Amino acid sequence: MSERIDVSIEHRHAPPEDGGRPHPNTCPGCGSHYRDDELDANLRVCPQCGHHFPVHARERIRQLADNDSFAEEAAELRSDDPLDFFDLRPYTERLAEAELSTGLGEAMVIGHAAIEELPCELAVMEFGFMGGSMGRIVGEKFARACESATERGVPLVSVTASGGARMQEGILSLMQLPKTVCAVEDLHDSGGTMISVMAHPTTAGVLASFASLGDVLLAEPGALLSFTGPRVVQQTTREKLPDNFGRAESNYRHGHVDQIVPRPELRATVARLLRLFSSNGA
Amino acid sequence: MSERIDVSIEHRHAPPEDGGRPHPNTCPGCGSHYRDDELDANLRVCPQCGHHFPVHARERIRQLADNDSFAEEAAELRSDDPLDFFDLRPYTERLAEAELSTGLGEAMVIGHAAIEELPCELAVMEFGFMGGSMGRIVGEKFARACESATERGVPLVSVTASGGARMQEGILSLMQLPKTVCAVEDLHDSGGTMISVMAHPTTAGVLASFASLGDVLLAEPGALLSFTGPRVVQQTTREKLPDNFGRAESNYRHGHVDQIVPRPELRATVARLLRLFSSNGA
Amino acid sequence: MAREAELRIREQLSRLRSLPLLRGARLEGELERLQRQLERIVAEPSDEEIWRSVELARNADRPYTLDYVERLLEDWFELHGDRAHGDDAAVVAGLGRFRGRTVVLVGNQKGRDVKERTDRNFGMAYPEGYGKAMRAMELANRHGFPVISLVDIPGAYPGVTAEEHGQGGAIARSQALMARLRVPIVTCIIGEGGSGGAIATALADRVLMQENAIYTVISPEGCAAILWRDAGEAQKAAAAFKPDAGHCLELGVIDAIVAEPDGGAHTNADEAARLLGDALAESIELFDGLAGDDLRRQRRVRFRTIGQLSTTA
Amino acid sequence: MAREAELRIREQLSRLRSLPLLRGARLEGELERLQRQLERIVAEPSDEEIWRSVELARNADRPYTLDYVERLLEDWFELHGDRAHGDDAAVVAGLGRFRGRTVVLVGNQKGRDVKERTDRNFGMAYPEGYGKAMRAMELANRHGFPVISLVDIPGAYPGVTAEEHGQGGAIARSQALMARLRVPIVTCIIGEGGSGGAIATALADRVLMQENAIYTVISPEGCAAILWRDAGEAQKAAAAFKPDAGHCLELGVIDAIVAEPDGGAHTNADEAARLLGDALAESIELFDGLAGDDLRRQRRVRFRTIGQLSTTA
Ligand SMILES: [Zn+2]
Ligand SMILES: [Zn+2]
Repeated sequence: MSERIDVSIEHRHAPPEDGGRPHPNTCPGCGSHYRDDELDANLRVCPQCGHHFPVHARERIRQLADNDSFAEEAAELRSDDPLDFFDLRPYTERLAEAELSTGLGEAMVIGHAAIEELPCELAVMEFGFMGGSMGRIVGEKFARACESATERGVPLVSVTASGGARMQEGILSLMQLPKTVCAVEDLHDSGGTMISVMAHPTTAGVLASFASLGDVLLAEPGALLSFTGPRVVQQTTREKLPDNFGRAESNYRHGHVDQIVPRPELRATVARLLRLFSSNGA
Repeated sequence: MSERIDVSIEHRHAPPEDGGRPHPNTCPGCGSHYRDDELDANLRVCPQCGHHFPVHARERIRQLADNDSFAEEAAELRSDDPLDFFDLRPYTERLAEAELSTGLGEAMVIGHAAIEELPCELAVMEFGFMGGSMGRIVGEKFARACESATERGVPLVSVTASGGARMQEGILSLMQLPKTVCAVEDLHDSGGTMISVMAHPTTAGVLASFASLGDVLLAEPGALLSFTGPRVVQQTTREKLPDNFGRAESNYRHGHVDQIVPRPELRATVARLLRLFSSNGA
Repeated sequence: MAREAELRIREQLSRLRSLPLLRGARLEGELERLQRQLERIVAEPSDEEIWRSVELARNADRPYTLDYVERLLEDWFELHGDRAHGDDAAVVAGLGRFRGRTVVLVGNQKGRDVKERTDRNFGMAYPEGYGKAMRAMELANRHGFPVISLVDIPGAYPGVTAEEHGQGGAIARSQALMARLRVPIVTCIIGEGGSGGAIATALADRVLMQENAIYTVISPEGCAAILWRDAGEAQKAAAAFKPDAGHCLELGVIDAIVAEPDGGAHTNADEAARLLGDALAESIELFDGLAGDDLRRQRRVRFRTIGQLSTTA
Repeated sequence: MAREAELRIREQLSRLRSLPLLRGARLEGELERLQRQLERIVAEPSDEEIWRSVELARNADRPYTLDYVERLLEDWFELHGDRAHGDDAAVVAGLGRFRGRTVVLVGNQKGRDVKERTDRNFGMAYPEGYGKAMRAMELANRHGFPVISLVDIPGAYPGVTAEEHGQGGAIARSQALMARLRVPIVTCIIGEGGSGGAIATALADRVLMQENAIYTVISPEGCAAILWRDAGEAQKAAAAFKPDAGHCLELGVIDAIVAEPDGGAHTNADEAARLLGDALAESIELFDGLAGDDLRRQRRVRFRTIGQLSTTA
C-alpha cells in the first residue's frame, strides 16, 4: 500500500521538494524524515515528537478494525457532474484524477467491521480525494452508513478528514449538510449510537454537520477543527490568532470535544465506547 | 392601601430617616420625594428619572389585572415552623410580624384573573414578606398556581421579587426549587404557558428555579437578577464589579432575558403575549 | 434536469388553471408566479442574469427580515438572548401573529446604516445567534406554532470568537434541532443564502427563494479565490456554480420561487412583503392537519433525497 | 416527624429480617445500615454531632467523586465540555460500567492539592459545568442509561463570570432537564450538598446521603452572617438548620443514609466506596422495569410532596 509515496532514503531534516513544499514524510513538528514503512509501523505518528501524519482511509480502517473484519459497502458509487462545473479544469477530470491517485471511488469509505470483536459500522473519509470534500456521493455514503448501522443495530464510527463541502457541486454540496444531519437524527431516533473521530482537518461543512453530532466526539492531537480556516479568519478580521487556533487542543479547552485521543490509544478507546454503548441491562 | 407608609409632605432630596436609611418614597435614582398617592398614580415609577420603586403584591395585581377580575386562591395557607427555628428571634415571631405588616399570609399571592379580558392565572410575590423568601408555602402556592392554570387551560403569569429560599425552613426551603421546577414542567407538558416577569430583586433560589423557566422572560428596568448578590460576590472574589452587575440590563446584554419592559408598558406587553399564546389555529 | 422542473411546473399550471377560481386574486397570483418560473427555466439564465441576482441579493436597499416582520406580523414580540452568553443582533427571533395564527419567526438581520451594520455584524451570525434561533424554535415546538425562517446571511462569521464558541457545532446542532421539530417549518431565502450560516436555519419542510435571492455553498468571491486563485473572478465562479433561484429550483433544492416586484424587492418593499406573505401562508397551509411525526419524517426524506443521483436512487 | 421516620425504618428492618438471606452479606450490610439509621433517629443528634458532620463533610481527605469513580466504575470514559464555551473541571461527567450496566455519572469534583483545587475551583461549578452535566444526562436519556449523580459542592460560585454566564438560569434548567428524563436518576450527597449548586444535579428518583454528609440551603457561615450578623456563629446556625443526614432523613428530604466506615469515609476510601456502591446499585434496581413516563411522573410527585404541610396535603 501507500505506493504513491515511496521514499527509501532515511534522513533528518529532509530538504523540501521542488517548489518549497516539504516532503509528505518529513515531520512538520520536528523535521524528522521517515520511510513509508517506518511511519506505517508507528501508525503514522512521529516517534520523535508525536506529530500525527495524515492517514489514508484504507490504512485507517486497518488500524481500527479487526483483521479481515471490514466488508465495504457502496464501493461502486461515483459522483457525476450536476452543474457541468468547469473552473481551471473540468470537475470530471478532477474526479478521475482523484480516483487514480487514491484508488478510491470517492472521499468516503463505508462498510461494516468489528473492533475488538465488537461489531460496528465504519464511515472513514479520505482527505487525499479532493481534500476530503463532501459532495453528493459522500453524503449518500454517510447516510447509507447510518442506515446500515440502524439495520444491524450496531454503533456507527465515523472518522472525518475534510476541507468541507465540494464546491464543484454548488448548492447540492451544501445540501449534504442537512442530509447527513437527518441521517444521524434517524440513527439516534432508532436508539443508535455514533462515535465521531475527528482527524486533521475536520472543517467547514463536515464539522458543521454530522461530525459534530456524535454521541461522543474524539479528536486526534493537533487536528484542525474549525468552520473557517485560520488563514481566512486572519485575512478577514486582521486579528492576531491565538495559539493553537482551531486546533483540537483549543477546541477541547473551549468545550467542543470530549477527549483528544493519541492515535496509539484510538482503537482501544473506540472499543471501550463500543462496549459501553452496547452493554445495557443488568 | 399602602397605609404602612404615609408621607404627606412633598419635597425634594428628603433627608434620610433615623439610622441613615433613605425614606422608601425617596427616589434612589434622583432624590425626588413623593407622597404615596403620587407614586401609586404613576405605577410607582419615578416621574423624574424613571426609577422603578418596589410594588406590593396586591398593588401589582391591581396594575396588571382587569378591574375586579382577580379571584384569590389558597389565601388560607400559612407556614409552620418545621425546624423550631430560632436565630436572634423565633421564626414564628417573624412570620406573625410579616403577616401583620403586609396583610398577607405569605410571600406569594395566587389566583385567577383577566388581563385585557384574556383569562390567566397570577402568581405574584411580596418582597415585604420576609424578603420575598420562598419557604414551603410559597412553593406550594406556586405549584397550585401551575395546577390551576393547567386545569383552566390558561397561561400563568408570575411576578417575582425575592431574596431567595427561606433559611428558617432549612433544607426544606431548598426543596422548593425542585418542587416549583417540577410544577412548571407539568404545566409545560400539558401544553401550558408561563410568562415570567422578574421584578427587583429576583435572586438566588427563585431565580434558580421557576422564575427562569418561563416561556418568555421579562424584566423590570434596574431589577437585580443574580443568583449571588453583588456584595457577596465582591467580598468573596475581591473583583471589581462591572457596571450594572447583575441588573436586568446586564442580564439582557448577556442573553438571559427576552425584554426589559418599563412598568407603564407591562400590562400591554403581557396582554400581547397572552394573545399570542392563546391564539393558535388558522 | 431542466426538463423535469419544466414538466413539474407545467403540471402545476394546468392543475391550477382547471380549478374553480375560489380564491380569486390569490390564485391568479399563483398562476402568474408559476408562469414566470416556467419562463425562467425554459430560458436558461445567462451569466449576466446570474450576476444580476448576486447584485440584487446584496442590494443595500433590499428589504431585510425586520422589514418583512413589520409588514407581515401583528403583535410582534421579539425574543432576545441565548440564555448563556449573549444576544446576537445578527439574528432576529420572535413571536407574532401571521394571518390569524401565531408563528415563531427566525431570521438573519443585516443593518441599514453604518452603526447598525456593525451592531448586526453585517448579518453574520455568531454561535449565540444560532442559539437564540434554536431556543425560539424549541418554544414553537412546545406550543405547536409553525416556524418561519427568513435567510439572509453572507455566511458564518470568520472570526476568532465565533470559532472559539464553536460555530461549526452550533450550525450542526441547529440543523439537528430542525430535523426533530414536530411543527411545520417554512424557509425563504430573501437575500444571500450563504453556506453553513444559511443552512443552519434552512432545514425546512418547504424552502422558498425570492426571485433575486442567491443560495450558495460559498460566496462567489470565496469560490473564485480557491478555484481560480483570484477573488476577482467572482462573476465566473457565480456563472459556474449557479446560485440563482431558477437553477436552485431546477436542481430540486427549493420548492418554489417567490416573485419580486419588477426591478427587485428593494423597489417596493410593501409589494415584496405581500408576495412573500402569500407564499409563506400558502406554504404553511400545506401542512395543516399533518401529524408532527409524519411532518418530520417527510422533512427528513426531503433532505435525504435532494439531488440524489439516479444511480443511487 | 422523627416518629414517622423511625416507624418507616422499623418496618424496613422487620421486612428485611424476615427475608431468606438470599443475598448474603449484602443484606447483612443493609440490616446493619438500617439499624444504625434507626439509632441515629432515636437518639436526636446533639449540636456537637451536627457540627462534626459539617467538619467531616468538608474533611480534605474525604473521598471525592473521582475516588469513587475509580473504585466503582469500569471502562470509565470522561466526557468534557459544554459544547459552547468551556470545560468546567469542577464538574465531572462520563460513562462507565457499574455492576454490569452502563451508567452516566455526573459529580462535583474538588481538588486534592493546591493546584488541583484552583483548577477545579474548590468544587464550585460554573454554568459551563451544569451545561456539561446536562449534556451527559441527555445522552443517558437518549440511550436509556441510568444516571448516578454525586453531589459535593460548597455552593454555586459567587463570581462575576458565573453570574454573567447565567448560573441562576443554568441551575433552573438543569433541574428542569432532570424532571424530564425518562431514565432512573439516583443521587448521593457525598460531602457538602450546598444550596443551588447541589440541587442543580439532585432532582433524582432516589436521593441518598452519606452518614457524614450535609445538605444545606446556605452554608452555615452564610446563614450565620445573615441571621446572626456574624459568620463566626456558624456552629449555632448549623444547629438551628440541621443539615445532617439524620435530620434530612427525618424531614423526608432524602430516602436513605449510606453508612461510612467508622471515623468517616476518609479513613477507608475502599470501604466507603463499597458501601456507596451497594446503596447505589440497590437504588437503581428499584426502578428496573418501570416505564420512563411512570418514572418521571413519580419523580415529580416526590418533589411535589416533600415536606408538604399536613394543612396543605
Ligand atoms: Zn516529529
Ligand atoms: Zn427618580
